[in-house]
Amino acid sequence: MHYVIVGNSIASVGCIESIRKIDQTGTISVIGDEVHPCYSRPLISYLLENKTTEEKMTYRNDAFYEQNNVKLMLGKRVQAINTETKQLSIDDGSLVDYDKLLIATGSCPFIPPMKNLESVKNRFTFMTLDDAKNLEKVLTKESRVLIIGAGLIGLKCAEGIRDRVKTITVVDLASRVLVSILDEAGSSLVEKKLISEGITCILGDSVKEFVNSDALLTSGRVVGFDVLVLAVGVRPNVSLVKEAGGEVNRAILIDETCQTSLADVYAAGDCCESIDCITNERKVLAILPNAYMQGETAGRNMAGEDAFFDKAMAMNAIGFFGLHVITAGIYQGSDKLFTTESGYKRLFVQDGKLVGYILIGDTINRAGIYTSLVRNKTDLATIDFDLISEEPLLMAFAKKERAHKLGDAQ
Amino acid sequence: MGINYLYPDFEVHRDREKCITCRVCERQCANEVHSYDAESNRMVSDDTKCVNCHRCVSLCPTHALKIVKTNHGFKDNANWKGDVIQDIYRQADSGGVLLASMGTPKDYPVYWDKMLINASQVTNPSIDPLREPMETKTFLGQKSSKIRRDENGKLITKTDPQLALNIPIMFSAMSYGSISYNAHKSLALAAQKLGIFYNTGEGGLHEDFYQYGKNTIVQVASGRFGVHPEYLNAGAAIEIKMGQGAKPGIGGHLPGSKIGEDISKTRMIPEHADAISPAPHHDIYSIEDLRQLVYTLKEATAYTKPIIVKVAAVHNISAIASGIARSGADIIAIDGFRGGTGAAPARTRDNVGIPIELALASVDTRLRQEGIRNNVSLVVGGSIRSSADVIKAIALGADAIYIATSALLALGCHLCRTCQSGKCNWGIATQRPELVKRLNPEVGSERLVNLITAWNHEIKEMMGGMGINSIEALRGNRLMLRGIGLNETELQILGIAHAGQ
Amino acid sequence: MKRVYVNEQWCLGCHLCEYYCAYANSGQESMVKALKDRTINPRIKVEEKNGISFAVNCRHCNEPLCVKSCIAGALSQVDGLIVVDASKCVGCYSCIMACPYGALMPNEEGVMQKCELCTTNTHGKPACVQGCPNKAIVFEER
Amino acid sequence: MTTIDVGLKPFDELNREIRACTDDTLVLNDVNGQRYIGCALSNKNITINGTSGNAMGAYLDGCTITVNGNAQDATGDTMNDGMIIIHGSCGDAAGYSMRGGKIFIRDSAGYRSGIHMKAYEEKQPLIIIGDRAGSFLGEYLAGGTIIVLGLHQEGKAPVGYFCGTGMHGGKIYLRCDTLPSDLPQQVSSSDATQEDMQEISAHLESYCAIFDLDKEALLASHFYVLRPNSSTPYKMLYTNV
Repeated sequence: MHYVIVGNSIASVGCIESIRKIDQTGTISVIGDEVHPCYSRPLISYLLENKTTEEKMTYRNDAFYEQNNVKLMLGKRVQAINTETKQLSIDDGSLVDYDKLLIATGSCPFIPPMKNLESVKNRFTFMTLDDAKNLEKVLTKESRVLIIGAGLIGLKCAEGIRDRVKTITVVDLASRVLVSILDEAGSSLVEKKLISEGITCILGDSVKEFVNSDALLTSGRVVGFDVLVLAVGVRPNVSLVKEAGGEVNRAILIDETCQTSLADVYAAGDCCESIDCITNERKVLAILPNAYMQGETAGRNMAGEDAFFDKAMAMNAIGFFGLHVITAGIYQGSDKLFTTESGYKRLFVQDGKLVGYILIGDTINRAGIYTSLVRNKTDLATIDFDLISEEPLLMAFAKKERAHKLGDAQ
Repeated sequence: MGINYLYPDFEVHRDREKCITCRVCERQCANEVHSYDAESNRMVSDDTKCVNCHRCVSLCPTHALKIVKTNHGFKDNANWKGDVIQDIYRQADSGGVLLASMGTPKDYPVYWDKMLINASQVTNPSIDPLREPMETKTFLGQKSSKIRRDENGKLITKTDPQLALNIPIMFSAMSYGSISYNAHKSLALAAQKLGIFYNTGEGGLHEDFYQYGKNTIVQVASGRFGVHPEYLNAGAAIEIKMGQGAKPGIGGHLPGSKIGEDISKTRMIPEHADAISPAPHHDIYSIEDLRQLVYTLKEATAYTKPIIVKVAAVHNISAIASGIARSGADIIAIDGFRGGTGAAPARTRDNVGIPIELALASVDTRLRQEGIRNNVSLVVGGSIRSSADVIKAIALGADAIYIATSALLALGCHLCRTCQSGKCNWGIATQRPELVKRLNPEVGSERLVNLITAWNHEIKEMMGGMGINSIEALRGNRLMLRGIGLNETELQILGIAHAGQ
Repeated sequence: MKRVYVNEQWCLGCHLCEYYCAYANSGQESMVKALKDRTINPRIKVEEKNGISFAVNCRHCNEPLCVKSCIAGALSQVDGLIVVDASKCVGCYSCIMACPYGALMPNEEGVMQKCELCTTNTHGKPACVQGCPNKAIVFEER
Repeated sequence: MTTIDVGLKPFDELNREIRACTDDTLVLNDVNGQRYIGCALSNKNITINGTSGNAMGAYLDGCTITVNGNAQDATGDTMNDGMIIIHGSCGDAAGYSMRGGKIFIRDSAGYRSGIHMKAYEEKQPLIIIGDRAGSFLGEYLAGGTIIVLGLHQEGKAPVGYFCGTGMHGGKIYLRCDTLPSDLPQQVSSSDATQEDMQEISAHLESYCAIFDLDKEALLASHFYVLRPNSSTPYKMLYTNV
């Protein structure tokens, strides 16, 4: 059995680890266009912040590929899938046979058209390790950095380079920061934090044109800058599957076994659309835990088991300058709000179930207990919801359930 | 407030260097001695509330605590001692009968400590219990003194009902009510594991504990709480309680405050009403009446279970025992005056009754003289503290012994003697759920099993030393004992020679 | 694998497990030196309310959501044991978001710490188990 | 139905026969004071012709024993359920510590009847004595009901000395015009209320039917009711060392 994985990130590791739990003899090949061993992309901001090092960024230890008997083909790009012959054409002209194939190609930065963008010399995206390294090379204590995009990537970038540069300005078309994961109050808290750390946020605005070292904004404002970071958004890398005739919407369509519409071709991670377990809608849930678990599920199915991943949901844990944010699920239904000294909590209840939450600051402790309520669709009538709303406690579960959670001690 | 005549007996000494303010002492003290002072970030203590139960000392992870008996006292007076004066103050304050618990703390002679055990030298060699079989199994019940044959001349081997004990030690009566559910469960589990018996006391048998019936002695006392045919048939034997060593001549009284739902159900009385056991059985005014109750119980259980009659050791105990031996009872249990209690009037506990050693010796002697020793087995209790006490009791004539205080100590009791408060920090003499849970029966039963197993090893070792390989051969073997520092009368009552003789 | 199991029936809410845990992971030889005048940050926490109490620490799940959610690869499952490589942790708190038991908590520096069954300190056997006065916490193979 | 001619049969032999009997109805003729009849029985009804011995129906757990004659001491000791009917008088300590069931005595009872009788939930013991009870009636009474009718007492208190000493539950109804002169401090007495009378009436229903008495005539007379002052009478007695 020859397993081939295209892409060498989190989904890929999940896939390798699950295959090897079942099949220790089949060959596994990983083809990736980056030359680095698997590392976690969200860490690049921490690298610039000196919270980690390139060595520590590797997602698994150095011996990982050897221990799992994985053939690594790095720095190579797959150009096409031939589902007839079950072959991949590689950019070096070679062909690679597969029995089971995982597409874990992730996504790439989306760059909207901006006038004179090409004239900007120090222009970067912020997705890959190489992006971060390239950015790092040009940063000086005197740099004025302009970041387009006040989403997760843009703001993490801001945090990562904050101590290396002179000024940072973040511009976003949206009227508030982190619009994809926070409500207004949450955005405002984070924005306040950013401002207090010396970051300028210009919201509800966009770049009309770049002129020399200035960005002219739609509002008429002019922002001078030396370095430009583009963090507007990402696009799933779907072309391989699409060209091979696989079903693709905004991203590759997979079922609960993580299989695409093509036989023996699976997909996992940021390049996929999966079914949100709360709304049952197809969504791109480009977050790391989903990538791992989809890769893992795909691997198990590729190795012959029947595995299902039906727990995909949005969730994010992120922090800026010590202000932590944890969110999950959807923000619908009735909500319960708690504000504390340094943060707040908002719980969303729909049809007697917790469907989402936003936690900021000192409310984040033990957030996973809330996540489990969302993920398991726990009927809130079976627990002490008033208690658990105050604080995530196992105490809120019925005695029997509690005992079960604690390991069924006699 | 008026004048406070009573000063703290104990002082809580906290080593500030060692205290890490973990507050375990505060959480564990039901008497609310310890508290945390946020302002100074220190633990503080209220000595007036301390009963010296050592719960805090035992759980303090840095050994920062000790409880010290105060050296503050009244002016020295050999006659009017401090506790005597304090008792007067208490009664002058309250007008109440002084209530106390556990065995008497007074300094009466302990005859166990004035007897020494023999060992073989040269002749009649000693036996190594590690190499050779050593029998500590014993049977309690009436032993026929005649060989009987049926009409065909065949031996009749059927005996009166017996209790078979793997080790001649049983847990004596403590009611559910006086001790907690978990304490009872610990005793029941341990009795089952050890092949011995525990005793319900006069509190009925909790429905959960019917499963331990084969190792249970059910008690019938003057209040008859929880007594019904199912109960009588649940145990391996039935004990009629006529008296208790700690409080001979008086009844029992579990205050309504301790009668919660579960106890109410087990005793079959309403919640929060006093459970009063009258001093006498109002249907027993004579040995003939006692015989009637013995036979009522035999009839109720179709003669399948031995009947124990338990009495307190009092002045004319040998005559009483002689009567009981003729009443049809199978076993006589005698409880010495140093025996424990969950609550008794202090004056009674400290002044009424006689030591079990003397009572046992005189009863065994009397029954032998009257030729009725085989009518009954003798079980004695009332402060048996070690395997040496067990050996001495058996050599004085006991078939088996009862322990209670020793068992409670194994469960964690620190003999603070405030059972009557219901705030036992060790989860033993309490019904408060948060305190009861402190005694995990798995832990408790294991400690009891350890204790009795250890004693059994020691018993075998001392028996081996005497050249005796069966507990039956030790029973009443007073040649194995010598008195030390005893006068003629004491030696004569004990039926032993003085050391050196 | 031997795991820590908690039985609330016997938990006294004494919190000793927390103190023994903090001590065990302090690297100090004396408990007094380790904990005196400090706010402890143990890897086992007692929940208590209305007379009920129980300790919660890592369950060492067979399918550990924390490991699968860790963005840094700092959490891993080694022979069943879930361990954290503190040097790799960047303090993103994804594991806090993922753990259904609320068993992970950051240390004073914001780096995640968790119960590793005292395999990574000198105590060898879980200190919470050894310190529990009532066998409410046991360390067993099940 | 099984009939046993008892005569001078030893009690243990008789009782073994009763236990072994598979019939649920037994008639014992010519009973001469054999003890422990019906002890702990729950599954058969017994009629005793003659005089039953001590501890008849002790621990009785749910059947009916009828004595056509007198009964001796300790009748219904610690009885749990069932019914004992005595067409005559009974000796001392009837219904001692009784928890459930009924004892109906047509004539008089000796000393110490109903001592420490107690009730628990649906178990509500009842003793009815037709004529007079001896001293110590209902001592330590903890629950249940005792009724003494004083049928031949002409309004005098139909009990001896120390009635209800130590009583801390239950009630005693006395049909009389004058109270006993030595009621102890734990007992409070009052005229039976209408509610009390209804209860008495209910209790007397089967008693009067069995013994062929005119219930209405009895109810027309005066009853006293004795109740305990407290369910925890000794609470204030003690102080801790």
